[in-house]
Amino acid sequence: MSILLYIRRNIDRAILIFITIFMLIAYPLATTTDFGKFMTDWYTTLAGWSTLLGAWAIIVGVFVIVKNNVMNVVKKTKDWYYDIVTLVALVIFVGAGFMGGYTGPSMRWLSTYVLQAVSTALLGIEAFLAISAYYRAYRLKNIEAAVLMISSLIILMWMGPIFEYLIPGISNVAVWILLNPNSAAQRAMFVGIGLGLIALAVRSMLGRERYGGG
Amino acid sequence: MVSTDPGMWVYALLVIAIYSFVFKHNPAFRVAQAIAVGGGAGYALWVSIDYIQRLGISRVQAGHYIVLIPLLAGLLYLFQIYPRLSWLSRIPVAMALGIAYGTTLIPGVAAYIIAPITQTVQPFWTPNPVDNFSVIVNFILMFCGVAFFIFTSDKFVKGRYGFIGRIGRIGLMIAFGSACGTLLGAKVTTAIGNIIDLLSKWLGIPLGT
Amino acid sequence: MSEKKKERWTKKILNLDNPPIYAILLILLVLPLFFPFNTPVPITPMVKALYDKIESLKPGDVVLLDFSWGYGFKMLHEAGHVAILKHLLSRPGVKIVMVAFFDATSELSWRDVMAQVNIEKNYPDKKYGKDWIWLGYIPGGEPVVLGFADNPWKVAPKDKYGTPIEQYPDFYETVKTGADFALVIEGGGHGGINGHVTGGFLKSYGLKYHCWLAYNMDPSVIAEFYPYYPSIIKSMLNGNAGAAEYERLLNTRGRGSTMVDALSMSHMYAVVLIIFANIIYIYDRYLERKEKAKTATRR
Amino acid sequence: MIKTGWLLDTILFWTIFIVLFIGAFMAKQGKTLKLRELLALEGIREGVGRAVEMNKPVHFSPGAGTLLTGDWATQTVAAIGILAYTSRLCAKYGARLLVSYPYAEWLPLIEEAYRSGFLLEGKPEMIRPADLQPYLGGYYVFDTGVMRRLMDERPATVINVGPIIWDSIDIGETAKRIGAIMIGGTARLLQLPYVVLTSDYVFIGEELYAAGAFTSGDPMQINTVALQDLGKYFVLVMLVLGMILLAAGVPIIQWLSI
Repeated sequence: MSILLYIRRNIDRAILIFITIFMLIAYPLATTTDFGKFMTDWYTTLAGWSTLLGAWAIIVGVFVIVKNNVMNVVKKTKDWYYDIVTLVALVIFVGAGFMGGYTGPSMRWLSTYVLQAVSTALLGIEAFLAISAYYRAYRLKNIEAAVLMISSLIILMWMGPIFEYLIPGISNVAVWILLNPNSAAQRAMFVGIGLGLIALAVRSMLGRERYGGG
Repeated sequence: MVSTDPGMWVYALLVIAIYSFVFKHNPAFRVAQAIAVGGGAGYALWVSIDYIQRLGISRVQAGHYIVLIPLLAGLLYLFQIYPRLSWLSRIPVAMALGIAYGTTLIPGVAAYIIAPITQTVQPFWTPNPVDNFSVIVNFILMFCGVAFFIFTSDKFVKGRYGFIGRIGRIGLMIAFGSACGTLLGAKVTTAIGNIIDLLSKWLGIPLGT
Repeated sequence: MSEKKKERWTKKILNLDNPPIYAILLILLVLPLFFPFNTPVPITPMVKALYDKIESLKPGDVVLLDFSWGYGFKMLHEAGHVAILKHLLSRPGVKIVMVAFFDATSELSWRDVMAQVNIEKNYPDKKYGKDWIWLGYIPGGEPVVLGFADNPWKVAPKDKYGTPIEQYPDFYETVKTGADFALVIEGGGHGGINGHVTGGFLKSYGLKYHCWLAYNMDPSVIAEFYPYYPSIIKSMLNGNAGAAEYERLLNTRGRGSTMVDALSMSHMYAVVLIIFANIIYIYDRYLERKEKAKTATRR
Repeated sequence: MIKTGWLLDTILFWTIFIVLFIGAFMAKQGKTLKLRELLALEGIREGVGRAVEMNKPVHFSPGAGTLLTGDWATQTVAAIGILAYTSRLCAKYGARLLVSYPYAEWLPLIEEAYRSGFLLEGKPEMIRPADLQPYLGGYYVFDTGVMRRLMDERPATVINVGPIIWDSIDIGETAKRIGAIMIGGTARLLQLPYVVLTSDYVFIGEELYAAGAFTSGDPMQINTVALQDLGKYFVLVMLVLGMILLAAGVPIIQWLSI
C-alpha cells in the first residue's frame, strides 16, 4: 500500500524530471551526428505536444463553470439571474460550434460581434483606467518618485506625435532613455529572472515545490 | 444612416455596456460579463476540440501513432472530476511542464544572462562622445541593478556601499516610468478604434479624415 | 472642530472622483474625429529602416509575415500590417509567406487585413502559390515557433487550404530553414519578451539565425524590446503612430493617419494632467505646512 | 556536436543547474544560507490579517497569461506557490479565499494548492469549491470576470501574481476603486511597471520565482534561492572583467558568443 502511495505521490515528478532532462540534453545538439539527429527529432516531437496535452482540460473547465452556475441558480444565491445569462450564452456558443467548429459561419458571426466587442472594449477602457492611474500614482514624494514621473512624462511626450513639433528633439531624448537607462535596468532584472527560472526548475525536480502547490 | 445589421447592434450594445463600467459598476456590465463568460467558454471548447482533431486525431490517422501518447495523457485531466483519482490529472500537467522547462531553460540562459552581458560590454572610447556616455551609463545602471537584487546580503542596500543599491533603484524607476509612458498609446488606439466603429458603422455618421 | 472637518480644496482636487477625468478624455477622443487638425507626423529611423529594407528586396526573396494578434488587438496592428503588405505586394517578384501563431482568433485578424488589401482586385498579377501563401494558424505556442524557424515545412507541411507545400516550389525550394527568409516581420507584441510568439521570434530568427527581423509592435510593450534594437531587431513599428509614419512614407492615408490626432490629444491631456496634479500636490504640502505652523503657534 | 552559438550557454546552464542541485543537498548536511526579507510577502500577511478584521474575503488570481508553454508556465508555477501560502494563511486566520483563473490547463494544480492550505491547517470544512471560478476563453473574459467579482464581493485584499497580461491595469484599478490592498507581481517586464503603478506591494521579477522558497522555510529551497547570488556575482565580475579585457583589446564579445 505504501508503495502505491509513493508512486501516486511521485509519478508526476518522475515524468517531469525525465522529460526535462531529456529535452535539456537534446536542445543544444547539432544534427550532424546520428545521435544528435535522433535527439533533435525527439525534441521537436515533444515540443509540439504541449497544446494537445492541455486540450482536454477545457472539458473539465466547462464542467466546473456549468456546475458553479447551476448551483448558484438552484440555491438562488445573490445575483443568480445573471448566471442564467451565462448558461444561455454557453448553450448558444456550444450549439453554434456544431456548424463547422470554431471557424464555421455561425461561430464566426458570434466571435466577430460578441467576443470581439468584449475584447476590444476591455482594452479600450484601459485607456481610461490608465489616465486615472497616472493622475493618482505620480506624486513628487522623493527622488525615486520624481525620476519615475519625469521619465514617464518624456515617454508620453514621445508617444504623442504632436510633441515633436512643440518640443523639437524630444524623440531623441525619449529614444535615448529607452535605449540606455531603461534597457540597462531591464537587463539587470533579466539576470535575476534567468537564474530564478533555473532555480524554480531545480526546486520542481526536487519535489520541494510540488510545482509550487504546497 | 443607422445600421440595420443586427450584428452591429449586438456589437455596439456590448461595447457600450463594457465602457459604462468606467463610470459606474452597473447591471449592463454584469450582463455583458455574463455573456462573455458563457461565450468565451463555449468558444474555447470548440478551439480545443479543433486542437484535438487537428493535432491529435488527424495525425494518428495519418500514421503518426506517437501522437497517441499526449492525446491519451491529456484525457487524464478528466479524472479531476472524480476526487479519489484526481492525482492522475497531475500527469499531463507534469508532462507539459517538463516540456516548458526543457524548451525555455537553455534559451533562457542565452537571452537572460549572456545577452545582457554582451550588450553592456561595449567599447567606450569611440570618437562619438554620446555613445561613450551611453555605454558608461548602461554599465553603471546594469552593475548597480544586479547588485541591488542580491538576496543573501544587504551590503549593497545599506551602509557604506548603499549608494550602489540606490542607483540601481533609480535605474529601475526610470525603466518603470518609461514603460508606463508607453501604456496610454496602445489603449487609446483601441478606444478610438471602438469609437470610430460605433460612430461610423453603427450610427452611420460621416467622419472627417 | 468644524475647522477640521472642512477639507482643504487642494485635497479635494487630489482625491477627485474618476468620472470627470474620464469625461474629458472621452471628449478629447471624439472631437478630432469630426474636426481633424492633421497633426504632422515625423518619420523615425525605426520605421524608415523597414521601408528601405523592403525597397531593397530583390525578386525571388521570401518574406515571412506573421499575423499573431488576437482580435482584441485589431486596432493596434491592422493599419501597420495593411501598409506593410501593400508595400510588399508592390515590389516585383517578392514572395510572401503568411502565418499566424498566436491563437485561433489570429485568422480573423488575417481576414480583416486581407479584406482591406484586396489582392485579387488591387494586385491582379500576384498569384496565390507563386507570390504568396497563407499557412493559417499553427497551434502549439513557443515550441512550434522555434520549430518553424528550424524546419518550416516539417512544422507546416500543408497550407491553410490543405495543399502540400511541395507543390509550391518557389517556397519549398528556396526556404530550408529560418535563415533563408530575407525579411521576417512579426505582428503583435503580446507577452513581450516572454510571449510565446514574440519571444520565440526573437530567440529563433533574431538570436539564432540573425535574420532581418522587424516587429509591428504593440506600443505598450515597445520599451521591453528596446534592449535588442538595433542590433538584433532591426526595425519596430510603434503601433498606430508607426503605421501613420509608414502610410506617410507610402504617400497614402489610412486608418493610422486618422487616429494620430486622437493619439496626440490624449497624450497632451495626460501630460497636462500629471503636471497639474503635481502642482496642486506641492501647493497642498505648502498649505499643510502653513496650517501646522499656525496650530503650533496657537497652542 | 553542439550547435554553433550554443556552447557557452549550454556550459553555463549546466554549471548553474548542478551548483543549485549541490546547494540543495548541502542543506541536508545543515549548511544553510540566510536571505533578506521579502516585502511583498509581508504584504500578503498584512492583507490577510486586514481581511479577517474587516470580515471580508481575499481574492487571488494567477495572471491571465497562463498557457502551458514557455516562460509563462514557469511563472504560473511560482504563482501557484504563492496561492498555496495564501490559502494556508487564510485557513489559519479564518478568511474566505476567492480564486479566479483563466485557463483550465492549470485546474489540477490550482485546486490542489487551494485545498492543501486548508487541509494542512486542519480546517477542511472551510473548503468551498464554488469559490474557485474559472473564466475560460481568454484574457478579456478573465478580466471582465474578475472586475465584476471584485465589485460584487468587495474583498479586502486582492492578490494578482503570475504571468500577467492586461489584468495589471484592470484588476489594479478596480482594486483601488473598492479600497482593497493590492499585491501584484510578475516576471514579465512589460507588465511590471503597470503593476508597480497600481499595487501597494510588488514581487519584482525574480522575487516572484523566489517567493515559494521564501514561504516554505525549508532550507533546501532557501539554498537554491541563495545560490542564485553566485550567478549574480558571476555577472558582476564578467561585467567589470569584460570592460577591462575589451579595453585591453581582447575580442571578449566574440568569445561570449561561441
